[in-house]
Amino acid sequence: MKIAIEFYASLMKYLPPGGKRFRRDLKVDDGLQLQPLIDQYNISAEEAHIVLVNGHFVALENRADRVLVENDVVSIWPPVAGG
Amino acid sequence: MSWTRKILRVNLTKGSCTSEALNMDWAKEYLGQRGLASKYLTEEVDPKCDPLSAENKMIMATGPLTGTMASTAGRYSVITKGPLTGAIACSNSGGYFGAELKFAGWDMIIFEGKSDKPVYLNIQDDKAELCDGSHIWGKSAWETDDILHATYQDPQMRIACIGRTAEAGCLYAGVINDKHRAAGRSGVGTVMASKNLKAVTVRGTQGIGNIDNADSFFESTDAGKAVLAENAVTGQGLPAFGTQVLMNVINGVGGLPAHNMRDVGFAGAENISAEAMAEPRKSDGKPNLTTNAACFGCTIACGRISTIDKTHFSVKDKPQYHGASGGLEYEAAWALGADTGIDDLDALTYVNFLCNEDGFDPITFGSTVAAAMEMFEDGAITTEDTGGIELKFGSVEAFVAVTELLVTGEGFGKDLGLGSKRLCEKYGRPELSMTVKGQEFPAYDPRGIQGIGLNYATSNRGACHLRGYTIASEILGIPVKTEQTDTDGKPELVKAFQDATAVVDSAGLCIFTTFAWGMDNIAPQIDAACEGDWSVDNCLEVGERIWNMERLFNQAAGFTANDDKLHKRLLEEAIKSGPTEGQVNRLGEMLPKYYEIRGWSPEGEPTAETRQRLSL
Amino acid sequence: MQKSLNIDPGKCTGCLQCEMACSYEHTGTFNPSRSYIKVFTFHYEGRFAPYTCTQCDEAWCQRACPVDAISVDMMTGAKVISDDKCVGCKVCTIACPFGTVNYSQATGKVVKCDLCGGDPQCAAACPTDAITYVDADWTGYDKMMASASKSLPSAEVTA
Amino acid sequence: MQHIIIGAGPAGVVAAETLRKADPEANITIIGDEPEPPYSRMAIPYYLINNIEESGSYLRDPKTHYSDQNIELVQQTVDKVDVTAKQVTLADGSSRSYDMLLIATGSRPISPPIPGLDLPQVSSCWTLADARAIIERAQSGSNVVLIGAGFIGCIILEALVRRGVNLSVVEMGNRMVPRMLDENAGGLLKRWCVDKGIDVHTSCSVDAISAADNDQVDVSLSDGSKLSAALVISATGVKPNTELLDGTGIEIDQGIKVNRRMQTSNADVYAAGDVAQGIDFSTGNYEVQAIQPTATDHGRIAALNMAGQGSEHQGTLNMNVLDTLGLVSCSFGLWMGVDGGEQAELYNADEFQYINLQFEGDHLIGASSVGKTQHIGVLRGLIESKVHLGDWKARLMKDPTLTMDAYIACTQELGYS
Repeated sequence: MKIAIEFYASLMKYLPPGGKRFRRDLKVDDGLQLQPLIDQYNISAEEAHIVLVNGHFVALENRADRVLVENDVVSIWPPVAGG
Repeated sequence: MSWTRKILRVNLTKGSCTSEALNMDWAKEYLGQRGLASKYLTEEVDPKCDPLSAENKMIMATGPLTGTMASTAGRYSVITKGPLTGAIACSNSGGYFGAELKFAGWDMIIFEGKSDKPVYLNIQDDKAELCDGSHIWGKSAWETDDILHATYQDPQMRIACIGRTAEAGCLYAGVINDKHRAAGRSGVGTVMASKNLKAVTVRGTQGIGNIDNADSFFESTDAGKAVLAENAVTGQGLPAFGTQVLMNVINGVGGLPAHNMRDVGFAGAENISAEAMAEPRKSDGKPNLTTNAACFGCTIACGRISTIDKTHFSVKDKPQYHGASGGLEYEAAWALGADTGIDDLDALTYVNFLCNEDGFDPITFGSTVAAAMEMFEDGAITTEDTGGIELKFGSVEAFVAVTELLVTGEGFGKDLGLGSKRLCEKYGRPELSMTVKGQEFPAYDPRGIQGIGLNYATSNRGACHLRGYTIASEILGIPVKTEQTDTDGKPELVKAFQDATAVVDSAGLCIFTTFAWGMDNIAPQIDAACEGDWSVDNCLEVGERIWNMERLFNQAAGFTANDDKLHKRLLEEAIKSGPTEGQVNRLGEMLPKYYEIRGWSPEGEPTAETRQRLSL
Repeated sequence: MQKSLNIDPGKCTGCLQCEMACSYEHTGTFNPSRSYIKVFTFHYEGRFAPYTCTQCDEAWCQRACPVDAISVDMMTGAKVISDDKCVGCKVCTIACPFGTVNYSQATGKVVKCDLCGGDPQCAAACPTDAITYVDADWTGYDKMMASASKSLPSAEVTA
Repeated sequence: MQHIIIGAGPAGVVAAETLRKADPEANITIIGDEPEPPYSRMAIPYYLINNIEESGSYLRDPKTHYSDQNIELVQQTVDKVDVTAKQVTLADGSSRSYDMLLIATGSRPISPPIPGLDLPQVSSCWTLADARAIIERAQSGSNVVLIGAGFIGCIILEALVRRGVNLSVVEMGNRMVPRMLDENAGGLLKRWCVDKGIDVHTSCSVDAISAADNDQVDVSLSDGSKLSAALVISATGVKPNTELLDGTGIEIDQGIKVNRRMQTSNADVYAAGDVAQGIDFSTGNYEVQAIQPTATDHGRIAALNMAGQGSEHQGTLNMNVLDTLGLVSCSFGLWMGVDGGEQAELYNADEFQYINLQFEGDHLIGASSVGKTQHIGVLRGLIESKVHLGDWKARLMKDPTLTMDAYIACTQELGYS
C-alpha cells in the first residue's frame, strides 16, 4: 500500500531520498504497524516524541498496535517546543 | 537578598527622580518583576483610570534573579494598565537591558505623571536624570538607539525605547530594548509615549554581590543549567530551530488558525517554518537564519537572527535592512503570515524587522490586518478606506504597504493602529475581531486545543499564550501529554500553568526554562539567592496570589465573568477540515470548574475566603 | 604543557555567562562591566566574539610597566598584575595593541585576564564551548598570534 | 664582552635585561648618577600623594633583581666618554673600558628664561629629589603655581590637588596638553579642571617670579594677573642629556642620532630612550620621543644589536595616556591627521566624552580620546599593524567608538558555523 512519512526538525536527516521538503511517499506492506515503521529508521522512542498519523497524536504505548492503512500520513518530531 | 532593595521613582510631571526603599514585606509576598510591580501598580493606580492619562503609571521591573548567573536571568517586565484592553498589562522582555538596570542598582523604575515635552531617562548607576528628548522624538527605535549610543559613546549602555508607532498612537506599541527585544504586547509602549518618555538609557557598574547563599546558589544554578543542556528541547531543539519549529507541528495537529481564524490549517505554513528558515534561499543561496542568539545569561539561546535577500522587493534600495537582525519567532510568523495568508519568508522577516525598529506587537498587528483583510473581502472596507491598497488575504505587496503606513500612522495606518476590536467596530463588523478583553489571540486555535482556549479566556491581560502555555502539555507532551480535544482536567492544567508562570515571570527568568525545569528546579535557585522562604509550595502560593491580585485589579477596573469568553467563531463555527474537523471550543464545560478550583464565585470573583487564604 | 584559552566566535551566542563568571571570580559580584573577557556583538553580521588577553609572548604590557607590576605566572604563562605594585599609571593600557589591559576606575589599578590561576571561569561557564581551555598547541596558538599581529584582509560584510 | 650602559632609567634597565638574556656570559654594567636604585619617573605622582613609598617607584626590586641577573649597578656620574680608547671616566676619577656602550642618559627639564626661576620656592618635578622638595612645600591650603600644562605638568596636577593645595596652572598654548591633544580634547580637560576648582590660565605665560614675605613668591602672568605662591613648579618640557658625547664626534641633532639598530655614528656606541633621536613609526622621521614605552622599546632593540643579534627598529609610535583628576585622555600617532586624510569625531562636551580618529586610505594613522578607559590599546594595534579596515572604515567614520569591534572583525575569524 502507499503511505507517506514526514520527518521534521532534527529528524529531517532520516528522510529517504526523493519527494518533497519533509515528506516521502512509501510503498509498504499492507497491515504494517506504526512502531515497526519507525524502527526501520532506527529512531529511538525519545527522539520520536511527537508521532502523528493524519494529524492525530499516537501515544508511545499505542504505536505497536496501530495498523497503518492506505494513504496514511505519518509525521514525526523530536521533542520540540516554542511559544 | 538579591533584590537591590531600591526603587527609582520618576515623576515626569515634576521632572524628578528619587530613590526609595523597596517594600520588603511585599517582596516576600510577590517576589519581584511581574508580581511585585503589579502589587505597586494596584496600590498606586486607580483601576478605573484612563490608561493613557497622567494618572496611569508605568513600571519597569526586574526580578530578584535578574542579573545573576542563573540561566536566562536577564528578564525585565513593563507593567501598567494597558490601553488596548483596559486591563492590567505586563509585558516581559529579554535582551540585556533588565540585567543592566539591576547592575545600576535598581529593582524597578516607577514612572508617574506625564512630561510636558519629550524626555528620556538616563541612568548611570545611582545617578538618574531626565534629559531633553526632543531630538529623538519622531525617530525609530533603531535610530534612537544609535543616537543615544553616540551621545554617551558607551557601547555597553543599554537602551529601552519606543518607536514611531507608539508616538503615532498605535494602541499596541511595545517597548523595544537592545534593538530587537521587545516588551511587545498590550500597548505598554503606547503608555510610555503618552507620558512623553522616549527612552531609558542605563549603565550599571555596581554589579550584584548580595546573593543570599552563594554556595547553594551555584549548586542549584549549575544543576539547572545541566538540566537545560541535557534536555532535548532546551539543549537541542530551541537553539537549532527556535520557536518557529512549532509552525509545522501546530499546523500538523490541526491547531494553526488561518485567515483571521476563519480557517484552521495553512497550506503555506511549511514555507515560513523553522525548517524553511534554515534552507538556502533560491534567490541568493543564503539561508534566512544567520545564527541563533541568546538573551543575557541564557544557556538555551533560542533567538533567531535573520537576514533578508537584498534583492527582495521589500528591502531593495533600503540598505538598513540588508544586515542581520532579530528574525521571526513563531507567534510573529503565524500572525504576520498564516493569519494573513502570506507565506513569503523575506517579506515576513522585513515586517518583523519593522516591528522591532518601530516597536509594535506583531501578534496584534498581524491579527488586525487579518481582520481588515476579511472585512475588505466582505466589502466592509474598500480601497477608498485603504488609500487604494487591495488588502486581500495573501497579498504580500498590500501587507508590506499597510505595515509601512502603520509605522508613521498615516492614512489607513492610523486605523490599523487601533487594534482589531476598535477597527472592526469602526467598520461595522465587531464580530470579526478575534480578541479576548480586546487583545488578539496568539497562534493556537482554541477549537482544536481545548485548554489553551480556557487560558485565553481567563488570561488577565487579554488573549495570551504566555499566561498559561498549556500547548506544552496538550500538543508537545511536556511534561506529560494530555489529549488536545479533551476538556477533562484542563481547568486544573490551566491553573497550574498560570500560577507557575507567574512565579517564573516574577523571578526574572524566562518561561522557556519550564520546558525542562519544574518548580523543584526553579524554587531552589530563588531560595538560594533570596532571603525568606522560597520552597516549592510557597513559590506556587506566591504565583496564585499574583494571579488573584491581577484578577482583582481587573475586577475593580470593571471586568466581569462576562469578559472571560471566547469569540463566537471559536465556540460555534466548527473546524471545516483536517485532523480537528468538527471541533469547537467547549469553554462552557471548563469555566465553572476553573472558577471553583481557583476559589472564585460562580461570577468569577475571588471569594473572601480565597482572598484571606492568599492575604489579599 | 601550558594551556591557553581557545575562542571560537562561531559558537558564541552572546549570553555573557563568561563575563558573569569572570567578574564573580575577580570581584565577588556579577558585574560584566568588570569582566576581563568581553563579548563583542556584531549585530549587522549576526555574530558574537568573546575577546580577552591571549597571554602573548611579546607581553607589551609587561615591558611597558614602569614599576614591574606585571609578572608571568610560571604555572600558567599568564601575565599577571600585582595590585600591590600597580600604581595605576595606565601605560600598559596603551601599550597593549590588543586592547585587553584596561584601567579599572573602581580599583584605581589596571586589570587583565589572569587565567584564574589555571582554572579559567569563563571557559567553565560557557554553555556552547565557544571558550575552551586547552593545550596551547591545539589552539592554533601561532595562527592566532599571527592573525592578531597582522591584519587579515578586512572581513567582508556578509549580510 | 663588556657592556656599559650609562643611565639607569627604563631604557637602561630594559637594555641590561635584554643583554643578559641574549648573552649570559657578558659583563653588564649600569652607571647611573642618581642616589636611588633605578626608578620610574612615571611613578612620582603616586609617590606625591603617598599612594606608594619611594620604593614603589623602583623599576625592579633592587635587593635581588640586579644581583640575580649579574648586572653591576654603579652609582656615579660619568665625566667623560672616550670613544677612541673605548673608555668612560667616572666622577671619582676611575675609568672603565667597554666593548659596547649604550647612552641612555635620558633628559632633564628645561629652564625657561623667566626671572626668579632660581628662587628656592621654584622646583621642577623630574626626580625623586624634586618630589621630596615638592612634598615639603606643597602643604594643604598652600598656593601652588604650575608652569606648563604639558604631559608632565598634567600627570602631577592630580597629585597636587589631592595634597589639598590651591592650584593655579599657567600654559602658553591655547589649551591643556597642546602637544598631545587637539582643541576639543584639551578644552575638555581645561573645563574639567576648572570645574574642580583649579585656576587655569591658557595662552598665558609667566613674566616673572619674585620673592615676597613669609617665604612666599609673587608670580606675574602675561594676562596681567598676579599670583602669590608658596611653591612654583616648572614643567615646561625636557631636553635630552647629550652633553656627555660633546667632542666625541658622534652626531647629535635634537638628540643623539641613531640608525634603525639604535647605533650612533660610532659603531660601538648605541643610544636609547629620551636622549636618542630614534625613528618614529608614523612619519619615518628621526625624532626625540620622551615617553616610557619608547624608552623600553629603544632599550630592547639597542641591546639586541649590542649582543650581535641584528634587530631593526620599525619605529615607535608616539603615544600618551593621562589621568587628570579622574578624566583619562590619550593620543596615538598622527592624532592631528595628515593632508588628504580623513577624520571621524564624536564630541560630547556635557559628558566629557571625545574620540577622534584619523585615517589615511583605509588605515588608522592617529587617534585621541577623552573619557575612555576600555580597550584603548587597540588604537595602537590598529595603527601599528596597519590594519586594512575595508568596510569597517565607513562604519568607524559613522561611529568611531567601534574601534575594538573593527579590530576584532578585521583580524579574527568571526566564525560562520
